Amino acid sequence: MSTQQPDDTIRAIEATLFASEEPMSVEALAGHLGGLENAIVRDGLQSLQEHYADRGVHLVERGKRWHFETAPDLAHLLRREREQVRRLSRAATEVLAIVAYHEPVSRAEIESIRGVQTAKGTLDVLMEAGWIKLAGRREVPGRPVIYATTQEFLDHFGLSSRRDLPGIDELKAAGLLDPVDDAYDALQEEAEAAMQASQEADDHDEDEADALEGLDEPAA
Amino acid sequence: MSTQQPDDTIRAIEATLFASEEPMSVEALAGHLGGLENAIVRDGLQSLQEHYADRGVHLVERGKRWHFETAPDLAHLLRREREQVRRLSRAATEVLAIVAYHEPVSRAEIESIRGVQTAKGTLDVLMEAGWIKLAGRREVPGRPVIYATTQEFLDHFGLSSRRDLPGIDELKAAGLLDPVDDAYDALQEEAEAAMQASQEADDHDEDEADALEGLDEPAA
Amino acid sequence: MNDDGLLIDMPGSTDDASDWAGPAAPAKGDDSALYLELEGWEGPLDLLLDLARRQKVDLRQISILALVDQYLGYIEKAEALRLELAADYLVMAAWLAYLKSALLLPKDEQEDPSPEELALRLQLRLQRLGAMREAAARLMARDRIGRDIFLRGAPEGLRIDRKTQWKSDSFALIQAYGQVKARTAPKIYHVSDRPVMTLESALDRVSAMLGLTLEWMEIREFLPPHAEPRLRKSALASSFVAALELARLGKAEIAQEEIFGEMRIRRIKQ
Repeated sequence: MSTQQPDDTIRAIEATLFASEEPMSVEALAGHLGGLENAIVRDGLQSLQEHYADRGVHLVERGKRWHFETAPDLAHLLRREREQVRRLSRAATEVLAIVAYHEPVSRAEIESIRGVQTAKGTLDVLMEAGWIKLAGRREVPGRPVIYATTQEFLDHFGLSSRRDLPGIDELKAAGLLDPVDDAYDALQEEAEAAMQASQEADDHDEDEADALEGLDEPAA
Repeated sequence: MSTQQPDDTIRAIEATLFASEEPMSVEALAGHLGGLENAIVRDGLQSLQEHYADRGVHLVERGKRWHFETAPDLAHLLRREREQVRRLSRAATEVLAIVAYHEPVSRAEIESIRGVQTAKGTLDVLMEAGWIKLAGRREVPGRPVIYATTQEFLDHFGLSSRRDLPGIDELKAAGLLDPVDDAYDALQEEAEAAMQASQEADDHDEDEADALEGLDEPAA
Repeated sequence: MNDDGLLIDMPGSTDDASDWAGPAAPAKGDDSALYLELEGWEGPLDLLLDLARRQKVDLRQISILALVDQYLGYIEKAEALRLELAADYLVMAAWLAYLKSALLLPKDEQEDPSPEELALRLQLRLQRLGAMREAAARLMARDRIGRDIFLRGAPEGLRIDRKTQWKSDSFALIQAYGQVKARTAPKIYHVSDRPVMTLESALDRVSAMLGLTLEWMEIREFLPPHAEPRLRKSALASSFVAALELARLGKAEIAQEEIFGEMRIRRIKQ
């Protein structure tokens, strides 16, 4: 690791590679820096590479071209995931339940069981959650795709198999088949969820705008 | 210049700022790095800034946001043939300076300083460049819109904050950022005070000099 | 600058190779150059400022009278060249001509605001504009991003993927299914049989009973004697309708003394 002050050649190579939009060869660097000798550029690159070896950014050579890149052990910083726990909406829960009880099942079948139209997004959410998957196509006219539950679904809901799901009679005994006038509620909920999703996207934008605003203020 | 091996926080800040497409605030960095404390991020930035101080790339703070950029003394090497900075008309540069030094400022105020009407296009050009923005309305009759400079303005001109504007302290001290009316009143008061002082010193010679007269004449 | 500061020579005559050709000193007598320069100036205050700077002195010490002279000279010259002057220029010229005359007149003949005040204000304005113009130049001369300073050419970019972790439980699942079932199950309505007296049988019964006597009979007397209450209700309704039908056919008459009172029926003798 070089600790002494870098000389001007090194600084110039450093700045050039930093600002370049593409990796640069020794020759291109030499040319850019007013016709330096290749050997000098090579020495400079060598010393820069050593300097950056234990930093958060590395100087690397790929196919004779040099560029800076994030240290491999920090690559995870480039792509962060922010997890957010959300409760499944009632509409999505209904669809999931129908898939679980009737699988494999097509969207049209789900709709006919639910008695209401099902937003495309609802199935997407369930796929994203990893609880349902495509299970081929039904060999009927139109060959609709059919859905089935996954192992993850069983894990999440603590079921060892689909047979663990209570049957209709048990549901009745538990009073779960008592009519509830909730088709409207479910639809309402679906609409609300959609609205919320779009609001969240907006909020995100606003946050950013706010951040900008705050930063922009002159320290008068 | 720090010579010892950078710790993981510093490496992470370094990598994040290198990779970021935009300058980042301490808060944004802390958030990105999984909720580090701001103070720790600030320390890390400080130490990185020192480390890079004599390198070809510098770490700088602009309006509370940080980014890496090439060292100014290397400009002659890096300056690109195709000029990327659009040339502003003289009128536009003056308007920009007036907004920067007087912000927030209305169009009428800009015009009263320049003594000429400002074409609508001039403000548009500056807004399009991202250097000025609407900053609300002045709560006076007519509620004129007022303009202020942006974060990008600070970035582009390499200013840490508006206090960094060249010569702003001197201009302020000299009253050159005050409206003409205020300056005139101040001068008048000064002149009266001077007259009073000279009257006291020389009390049998009253009614002599019009203090204002002196102001228009060159101090020979 | 000469002694009293109000009578200054045109600085153009000093030929001090100024950094730019001011309008008061048209470049080497080239008339067309004047016109081109005119385009570069946007208005009177601007032009005055340039004139002021050409005196190469501190604006605070500049002679407004000299400045006015130069400006008026410029306007005159421009007119001689038949240049079209913006109204701005002419308004300023008129104002400055007034200011000049005021500055030359003895003080006691003057009104408010005094020419000194006007001159001072003009000076203050010029100073402020000059300061801003200088500030603009300093700003533009800074190391600017994209010209002197460069950001990273190919930043990898930071991306934050928002991932939603969905949560639910088996009770919610089962309950949801139950509700779907409950909501969509075909509904069957059971209508249980109940004893009724049809209109036909009531008609037969009422006509038969009326045939026995010519006396008034209360409608309840036509009902089957030991009927259960529900059949009785039905019989009452049917018997009433039967009575109305018989009345319509002219076979019986109906009487009721008061609302909700006893209803009586009697055969009409034919």
